[in-house]
Amino acid sequence: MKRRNFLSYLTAGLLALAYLPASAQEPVRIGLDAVLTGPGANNGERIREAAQWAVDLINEKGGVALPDGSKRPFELVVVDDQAKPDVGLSAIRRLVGDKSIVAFMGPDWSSVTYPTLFVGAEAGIPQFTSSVAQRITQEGHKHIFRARSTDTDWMGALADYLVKQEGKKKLGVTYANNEFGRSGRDVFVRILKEAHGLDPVVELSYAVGDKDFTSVAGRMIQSGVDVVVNLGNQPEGALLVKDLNNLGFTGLFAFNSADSIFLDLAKSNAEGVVGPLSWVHTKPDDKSKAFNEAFQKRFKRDPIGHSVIYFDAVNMIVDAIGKVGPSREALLKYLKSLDTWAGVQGTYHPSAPTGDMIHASVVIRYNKDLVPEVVSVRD
Amino acid sequence: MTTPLLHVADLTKNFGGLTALAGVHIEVRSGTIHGLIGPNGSGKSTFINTVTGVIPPNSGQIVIDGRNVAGLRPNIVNAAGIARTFQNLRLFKAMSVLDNVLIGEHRHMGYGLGSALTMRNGEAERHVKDVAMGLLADVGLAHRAEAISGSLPYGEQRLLEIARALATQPKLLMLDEPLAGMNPTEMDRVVAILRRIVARGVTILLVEHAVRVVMSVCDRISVLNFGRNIAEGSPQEIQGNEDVVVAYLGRRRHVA
Amino acid sequence: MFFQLATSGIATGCAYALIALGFVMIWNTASVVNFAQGEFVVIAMFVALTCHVTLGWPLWLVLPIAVLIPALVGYATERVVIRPVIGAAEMTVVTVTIGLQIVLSDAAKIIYGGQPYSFPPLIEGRPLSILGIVVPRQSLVVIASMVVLAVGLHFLSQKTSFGKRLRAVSQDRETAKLMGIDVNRTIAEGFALSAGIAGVAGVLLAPIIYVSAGLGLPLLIKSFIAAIIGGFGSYIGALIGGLLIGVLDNLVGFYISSHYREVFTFLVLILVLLVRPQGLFPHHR
Amino acid sequence: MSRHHPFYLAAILAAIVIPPFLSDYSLHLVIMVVIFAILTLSLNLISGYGGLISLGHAGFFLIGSYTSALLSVYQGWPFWLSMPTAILLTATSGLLLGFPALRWTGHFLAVITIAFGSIAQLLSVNWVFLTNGIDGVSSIPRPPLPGISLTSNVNYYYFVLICLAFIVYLMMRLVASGFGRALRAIKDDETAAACMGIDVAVTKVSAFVISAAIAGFAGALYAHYIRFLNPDSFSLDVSIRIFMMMIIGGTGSIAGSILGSFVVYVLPEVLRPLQDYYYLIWGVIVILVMLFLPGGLISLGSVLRAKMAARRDKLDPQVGSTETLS
Repeated sequence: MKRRNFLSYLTAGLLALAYLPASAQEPVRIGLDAVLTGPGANNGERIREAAQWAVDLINEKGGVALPDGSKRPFELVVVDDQAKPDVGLSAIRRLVGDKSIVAFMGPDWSSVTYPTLFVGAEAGIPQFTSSVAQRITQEGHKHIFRARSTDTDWMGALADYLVKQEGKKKLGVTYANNEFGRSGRDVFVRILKEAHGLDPVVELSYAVGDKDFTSVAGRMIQSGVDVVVNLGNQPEGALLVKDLNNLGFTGLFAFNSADSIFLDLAKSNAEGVVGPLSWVHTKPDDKSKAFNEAFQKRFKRDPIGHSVIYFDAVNMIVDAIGKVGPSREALLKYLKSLDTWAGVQGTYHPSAPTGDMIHASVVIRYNKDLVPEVVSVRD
Repeated sequence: MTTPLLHVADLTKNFGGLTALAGVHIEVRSGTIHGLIGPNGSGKSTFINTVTGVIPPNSGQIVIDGRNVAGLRPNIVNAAGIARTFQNLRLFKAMSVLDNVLIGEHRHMGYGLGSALTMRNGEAERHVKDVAMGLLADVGLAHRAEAISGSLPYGEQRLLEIARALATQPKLLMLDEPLAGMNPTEMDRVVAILRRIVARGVTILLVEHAVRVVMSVCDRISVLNFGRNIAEGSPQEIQGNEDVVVAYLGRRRHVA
Repeated sequence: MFFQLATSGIATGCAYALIALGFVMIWNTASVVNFAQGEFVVIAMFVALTCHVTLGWPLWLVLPIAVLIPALVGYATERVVIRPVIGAAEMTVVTVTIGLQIVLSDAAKIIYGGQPYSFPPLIEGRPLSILGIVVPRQSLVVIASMVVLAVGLHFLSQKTSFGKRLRAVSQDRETAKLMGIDVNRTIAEGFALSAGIAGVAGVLLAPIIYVSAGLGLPLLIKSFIAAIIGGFGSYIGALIGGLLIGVLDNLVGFYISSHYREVFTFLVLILVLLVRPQGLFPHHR
Repeated sequence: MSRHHPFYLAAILAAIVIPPFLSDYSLHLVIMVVIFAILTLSLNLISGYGGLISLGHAGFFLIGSYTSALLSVYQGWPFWLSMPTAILLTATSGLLLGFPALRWTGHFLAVITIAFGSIAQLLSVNWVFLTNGIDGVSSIPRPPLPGISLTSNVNYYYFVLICLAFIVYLMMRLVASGFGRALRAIKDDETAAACMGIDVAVTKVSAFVISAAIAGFAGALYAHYIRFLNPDSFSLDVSIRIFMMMIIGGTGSIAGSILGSFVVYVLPEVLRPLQDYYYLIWGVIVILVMLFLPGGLISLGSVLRAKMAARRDKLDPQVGSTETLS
């Protein structure tokens, strides 16, 4: 008796793995991979809630409309990559392995997106990412769509604003020692040189998770810069601007993720902070206003850039399914031929060969009552 | 007489202010059973721990077979030919009886790490196991070879410690109160084993409280008190020695 | 600039010191290395956040609660999870506390999400400038409370019966049992006290940095190192070790490079263990 | 011995027969399980048999992966040259941890190994000139094998399975040899072991060197499988995961380490439908196993047998330690 149950017990375990993603054919499903556990999970929840909200709105209208006019329920399959390449690989393989998933979104962290690109490419499944690293769209993958503007778009706007409108000459650059911080710094320094012939007076990097920024702030003040351009994530940015103010820094603080998470952390220190973003909820155009109100009503707080990225991505997929039906090849072919698609964030160009389909960006400045005013817009 | 197998000269050890050993000297002749007795706290265990290198001495010489091993690590002292048992039993409780003895033979394994990996140690392992079984048979534990050493009754654990110490093929075997907590029949069994060991050419230093047994078994006896030698000689000389009696029984009061 | 770095380093250092103190207390009484000590800090932070920010209760009410709840969690931890494995092999005990760390940190994430929250300073107002050094008011609060707590704990352990029981158990559990001390209850109370101290550290630290579910493990490792540098087992050592780590972190960040801050903390640990393994303040019970 | 226990034969059979039928996703899982099994076996040598806690084995894993990756990507070395070099280099780094292990045990050694693992990871981030820092190392080639292309995952699975089999054989030989016995004696009572002639220093240091070498080997296998490395995959929680695999499986048991790797790596995936709660439940499982089954899952068999025997004979259960099978 004992031998049989052990054998069956183990084989069943392994076989269950093979047929894990068995699923009813009925609903139309799309996938989402985000960071839900471990450090770096701060954007993860915001991404999932926005994507799920978009899916719920579609289901409220009866589900996904197919070309033949019928409607099928819409389902979002969420997986967690914990911001680690090997976990990301198994998460994305899980999505791509499930034949009922016609398209998927994510990852957000470039360090997970880059090594797992080949999985989506081999399966020919449309993949929408919010990662910023340049190389993601430089290696000729045909299935990737970047649903947000990247450093190149933002840094141009920021450099022009700081040098032209604010007339600043002595800039100091600080950046987080991760992919996001590193690529932001490389692009900003390059564009500052090309567009304005300037070099940063001093450059400093800090580790993700650092808690005390007195030393970084001290070095910046000592070098006499009148603008500190910080490239990194919200927690470290908030702590840095607080220490700069505490130590009596009177210059301008520019930051490339000055969204509502940053605002909630920095509170009064956010006043006067300037920052490029792919999108901000106070963007004056009607679509942004409508989205902002609906989001406020639903979640009782401001949406961040990631909210609109994934909201637009879900709706773009739904529109495409409406035209060519829920099949990976058809969707990919259709999207690659679609020149423009108007989203909340701006006008997307899915047919862009590299996959960089949107360049809309804004530069904001937090006024006295900590509302991000839009000081320059690019589409 | 031949030069002594073990020659310990002015061995001192103090823990902070407390002097445990103050210039102890002992000579053990090879092929004999040398007794070491003394009241509680006289420094007997410290003596064994310093000689075997478990505790480094402050000063002094420990010469075994012409080689001074004072202050060296226990495994080097063991390699020089000194093996020991422990007052409060330090067997490898999680390992089998046989494995405990095999550990003793570690230095005489006859094969290194390399050959262990390439299957060439099979023959050496068999030989080592036979020797171990032989030693277990000598102390009457052969039938317990596969048992976990922690599960053996107290008396048998004592015997296992002796077998394990012998497995290191020592010249000198130091026994730290091997008879403690034993009934007379068990004592006689151990004494018989000790005699067989000496007959096979292994010298024994017996640290023991059971003075009656020490007197009957040992060829020479040294007596320690408060970390100093107070007497050395044959059992008869020791019995008559005034200082020894005082150390044990206290001064004789002259009743007026 | 040196003093500026040192003073702000002391503020964070105090928090490491308090966590290290609680850590060492558990080691002394129950010889358990508690990997979940950092999570008690996080619990206090979130309790304070909910009561003060969301519910808007006044500080004088929120602070005691924010210290009491981790203490209760500490007591419950000992009763449910630690007591059964007290005598077991060290590896089993370490694994149980690692499991506890996973449970507590993930529970916090499920309830409060992954993103960081800010916590208003305990005392409003611009930072003071003393002798040219800018000292945020919160740092003064932290330093003051640590001094008060250190003195209070010293008083508690020397004078009160609970303190004596705690010391007896930490010196020798078996003999304490023979002397009629309810060892299990004392250890549970020791856990509660050390979790409470971690709670105080949490409440003090929240305004300086931020509140987030993922803070537990990084804080633990820093205070583990602080405890060892100070001389594992000695309370004063834990306090000084914590301050040292806080100040060192800043100085290295400024004078050498902010890349190698963390590497230096680890190198200091290894240096101390090589040169003075018993730590700066050899352990005296 | 119980090694011929039907459970083992079933497991070996399943490991050989089933994988070709698995989906890409499950195949990735089992390949990672095998790689982590080798890692856990390396940790088991020093913690399971030697009683020395190490929470820094991700450091060795990192050194092995990066050495082999950097040599093959930037120097063009073939796998059969870069892998042995990776093993050699990691083995020497094992010396770094071997010597502190002489002086400290228990939680002291735990924190030193945490420091070692963290320094290794921090250096892999900061030494951009060597490791390309955060951007990592990409397009690491699969090992060339005459006649068989290892680019297909199924073939690579069998390749790592054979490597695991070799390591298991190696471990069995080590444990059964005098060296293995000496290690276990040191764990039981270091002073007694020394008095019995065991050179404790040499044994401990060589245990660390061998353990590091095997971990380096697993690192090379991982690098050439996943073909992209960056410092994030060698963080402290990876070291904790390896430690968990050994403990949950059963310390001091070869089968335990392999079973532990399977359970610890696959369980979060199986629990995935629980969405947010899977990590919390995983923590609870760890605590429960430790409270009720300190000998790990592998001792489930002997613990149940002991209970049944006790109930059947109505006697006090025979006092035997739950010493695991091998």
